[in-house]
Amino acid sequence: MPGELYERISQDIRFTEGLTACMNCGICTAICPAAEFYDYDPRSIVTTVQSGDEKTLKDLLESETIWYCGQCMSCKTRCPRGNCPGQVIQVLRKVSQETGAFTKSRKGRQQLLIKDTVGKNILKYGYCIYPATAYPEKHPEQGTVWKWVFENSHEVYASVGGNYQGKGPGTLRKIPREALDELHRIFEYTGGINLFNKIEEHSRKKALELGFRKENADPDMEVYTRFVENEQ
Amino acid sequence: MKDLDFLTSTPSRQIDYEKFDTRLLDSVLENETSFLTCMSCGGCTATCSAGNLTNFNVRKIGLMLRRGEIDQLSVEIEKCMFCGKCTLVCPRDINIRNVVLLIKKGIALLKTENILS
Amino acid sequence: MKKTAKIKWADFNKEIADDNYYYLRSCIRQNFFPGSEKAFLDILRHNLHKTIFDDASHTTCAGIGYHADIVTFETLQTIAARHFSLMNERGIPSAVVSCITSFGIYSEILATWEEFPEEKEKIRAYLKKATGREFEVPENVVHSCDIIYKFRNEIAAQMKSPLINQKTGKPLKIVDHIGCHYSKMFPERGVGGAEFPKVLTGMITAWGGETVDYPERRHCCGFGFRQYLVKSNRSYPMSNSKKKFESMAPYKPDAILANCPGCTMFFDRWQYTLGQIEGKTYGEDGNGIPVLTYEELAGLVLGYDPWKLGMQLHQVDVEPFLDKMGVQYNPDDKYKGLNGKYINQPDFSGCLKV
Amino acid sequence: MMNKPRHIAVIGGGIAGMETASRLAQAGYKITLIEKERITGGHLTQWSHLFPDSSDPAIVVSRLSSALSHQNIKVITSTEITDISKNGQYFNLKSGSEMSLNADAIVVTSGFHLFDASRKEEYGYGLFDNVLTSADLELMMKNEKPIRTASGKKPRRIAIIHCVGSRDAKAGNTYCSKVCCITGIKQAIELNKRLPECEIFCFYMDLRLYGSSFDGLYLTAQQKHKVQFIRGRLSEAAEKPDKSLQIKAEDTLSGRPLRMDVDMIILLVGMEPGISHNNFSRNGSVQLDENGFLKCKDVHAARNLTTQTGIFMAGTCICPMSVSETLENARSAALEVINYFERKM
Repeated sequence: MPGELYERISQDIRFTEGLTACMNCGICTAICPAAEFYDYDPRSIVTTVQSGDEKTLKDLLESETIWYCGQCMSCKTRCPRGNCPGQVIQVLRKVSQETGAFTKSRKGRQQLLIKDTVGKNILKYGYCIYPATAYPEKHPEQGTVWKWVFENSHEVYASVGGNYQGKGPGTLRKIPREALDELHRIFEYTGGINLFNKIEEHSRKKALELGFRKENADPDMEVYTRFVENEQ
Repeated sequence: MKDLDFLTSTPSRQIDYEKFDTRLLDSVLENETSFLTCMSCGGCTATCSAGNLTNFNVRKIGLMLRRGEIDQLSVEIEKCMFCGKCTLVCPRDINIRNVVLLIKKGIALLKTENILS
Repeated sequence: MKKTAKIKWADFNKEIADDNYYYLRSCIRQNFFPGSEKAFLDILRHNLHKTIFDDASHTTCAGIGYHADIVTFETLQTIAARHFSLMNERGIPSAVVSCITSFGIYSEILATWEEFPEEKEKIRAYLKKATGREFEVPENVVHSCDIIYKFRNEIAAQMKSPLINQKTGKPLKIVDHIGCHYSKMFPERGVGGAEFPKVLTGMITAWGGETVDYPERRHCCGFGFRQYLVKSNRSYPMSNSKKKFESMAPYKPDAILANCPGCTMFFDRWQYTLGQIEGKTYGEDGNGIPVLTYEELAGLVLGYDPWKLGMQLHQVDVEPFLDKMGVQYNPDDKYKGLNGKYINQPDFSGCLKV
Repeated sequence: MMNKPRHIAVIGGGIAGMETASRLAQAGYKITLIEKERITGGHLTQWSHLFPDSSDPAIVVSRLSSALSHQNIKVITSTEITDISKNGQYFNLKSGSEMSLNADAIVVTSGFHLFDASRKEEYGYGLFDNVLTSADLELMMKNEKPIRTASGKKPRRIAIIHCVGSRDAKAGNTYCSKVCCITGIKQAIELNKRLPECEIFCFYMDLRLYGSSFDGLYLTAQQKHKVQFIRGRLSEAAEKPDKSLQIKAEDTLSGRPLRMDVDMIILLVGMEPGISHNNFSRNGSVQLDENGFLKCKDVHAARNLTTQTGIFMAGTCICPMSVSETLENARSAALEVINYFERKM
């Protein structure tokens, strides 16, 4: 029976846009990069959502499976009905985070890590990715050349005409204060900060539930973060 | 390099037709030609006694056989209770019970030949 | 369900403004290919004599956050609206986007606003409340590779080094990789549609090279946003890239050309990683296959210095490709900074430590 | 019956037009049959076998051709009607500035247009040598050419792809073309007869085998010809260095992506509305339905009546149909024309 969750999901315009009746042809799964390397089937997710069953949706929002998609949106190109399972996933993840369901799955819990890295970069520097926080020890796959860039960032960027942390326009310039302020207010007024808070709040609850507690009874988020980072 | 230990090449989940092991399928088809005509309707699964008690799916047994997934098949096939209801309901009159039997025999044979662990 | 018009995509060309652009920079390109954005502006200004405005005031589009689901659609749209407002302020009608994910995001937002005008009004109110700004939608939003594609023949006319192997006289073989968000979501926003966009192959052939089709050509690089951002998920992007390397290697390409900064970086880094963990390389003589941005390729063709283009920031050595092309460069300048001062250098470059 | 025989123009000399013309001629009407190609017979002249009995289409065409040599029938070929207008009680038909004729009634039998498979770029038709359409295969078999890959080798594995250009909003066609499923099965059987060693796979979404004997043919294909069926729509085809093709679909019954290498692909292209429909609908003579086929006055009671009184229609200009349905439909159109004039008198 369609209930509150389905209602929530179907209110998102990306859901309207992403799903008109699926005919289960499997064209999306056939080329889905995630379906190849994870136990993942976008077709069956769409079928589940289409069923609208409240209990099944709840399970889905708490499951690992909604976190496998890489949002490449290759599914959109091929769907003979113009659907976009990747967009349906975006909506499911949104609702999963708003309701706290994401902390029930290992992959879902990782949202905290992304908020604390990319989210922080955006608000602090105005960039999603920033040289000063792309630490080689957290990114050994970035290789020896990146380590060199990281360790000599100012000289390296300057040598190729960059303006790293400089004033005015140019590559990797410092985003002006007024611009950053506007960005912050946008996050504040459009629910961006609220989402960060939700992720934090539900993660804290989960940390307590798992027994990561400081002496003053607060959740120990440092330990929890390490736990989430290393969970297999 | 130790710092890259966290990375592994993930095996593909893709069914790769080039890597099929068709030995079992060939032997089943030779002895039970009716299996050729399965149209995956699922009638067998719906009535299956074992399927009502476990996650056994007799239609998928046929698929695994066709896709050469012998390892998985050898585990799943053990769940069949040989009640034979599947054979009764099959709209194409396939002797499914015999198909299952042939699969078991075939697997036993492969095991004795040490091809399957 | 909307029925698509009965289009033959191979014949499809999109509108690309002729001049007077507003540049929207890319987080990933600035981090990993800083020389490419510089080269793009230089080529536009000095080789093509176009006007392009480089604004300090725009920010990230937050696209990586959005596709990793920590940024809401409303926030994303409002940031885009702010960028449109900055363009309006300068009176510039055409945006040129450096990042593929950003480009996909602008495409998604514009398509959303067309279909749901009430959404646009909602965002208008958000932007006004947050910043006091108003905005109008730009006339033309393209990716920076579209611009290079549009002027590929003008670049060819000024060519110093064509894409010809100087030793054999044969065209260099280059595989293209189109970032998924370029046109997979909105085929009408890509030159040539979604299946076989012509935007990179058009450049390669115009400059004398040969393009290569290979089975996994249209497969994603594997970035997958959260699948890379979270360390313990990174086997996924690596495995996807590996699938592509395995599929392209038999064609012995001289280089990979990508229009997405993320894909370019990942193809470069995963070749190194695979070399380290599996000992396998996909290019010749233990080298990887050099991975280039289209700005770098255009720059090389026009005779720009590879170290000014920032090609020393690649993990996979580009020298084999430069040598084939016959590009003049000084190996000793590779790690020199401003005023010729030695910066220090990486432990090693390439896929394997020799 | 009547003093001056009524004159009826039949537009399109495929099997629907031929059958309508001959039935009306036998009933005493004067007929002008106009065909845009050099010969009559339409698509059937390009086919090799008819389902469900594997008979030779030439038999159907030759029976219809001999019926056309009736004294009441005039056949004009190599002429395409570009305009229809109503002039008092007559219809005026024009072919550019070259030809003009008046008729008391019109039967449109302009047929279908095969989906241009190159529009599905992801399947590589026109790009890769070993991707063929069902029409290409029919012609190959009709000309008794051996089935070989582009490089002349015997194919070891062939994939037949259902729903190409049908049930596909991306291709602009959301309807089912109806006859492709059975065509695929027919072709699979014919391929097996010619290449007994070759594995044949059909990739389908639903097997829409609506004819009373069609499902029997499906069973025969499985049982006797070892044709295998995989439920999943083809997502893409790519060429490998040896010119064989790598295809990707989901095996939806097991819920996993599937990759297969094949030597040849046959794309079952569907029927699209004839291009000439635009000529007839341009000045509002007739209306088109949501798929671009000619719209009928009433889908139950008046299938052969267009939205314009005096203009009738038959065959695949109405919707996709099989050969036998087309012929039945043509006879039904002839009956409607006769009723129309008899009521009028």
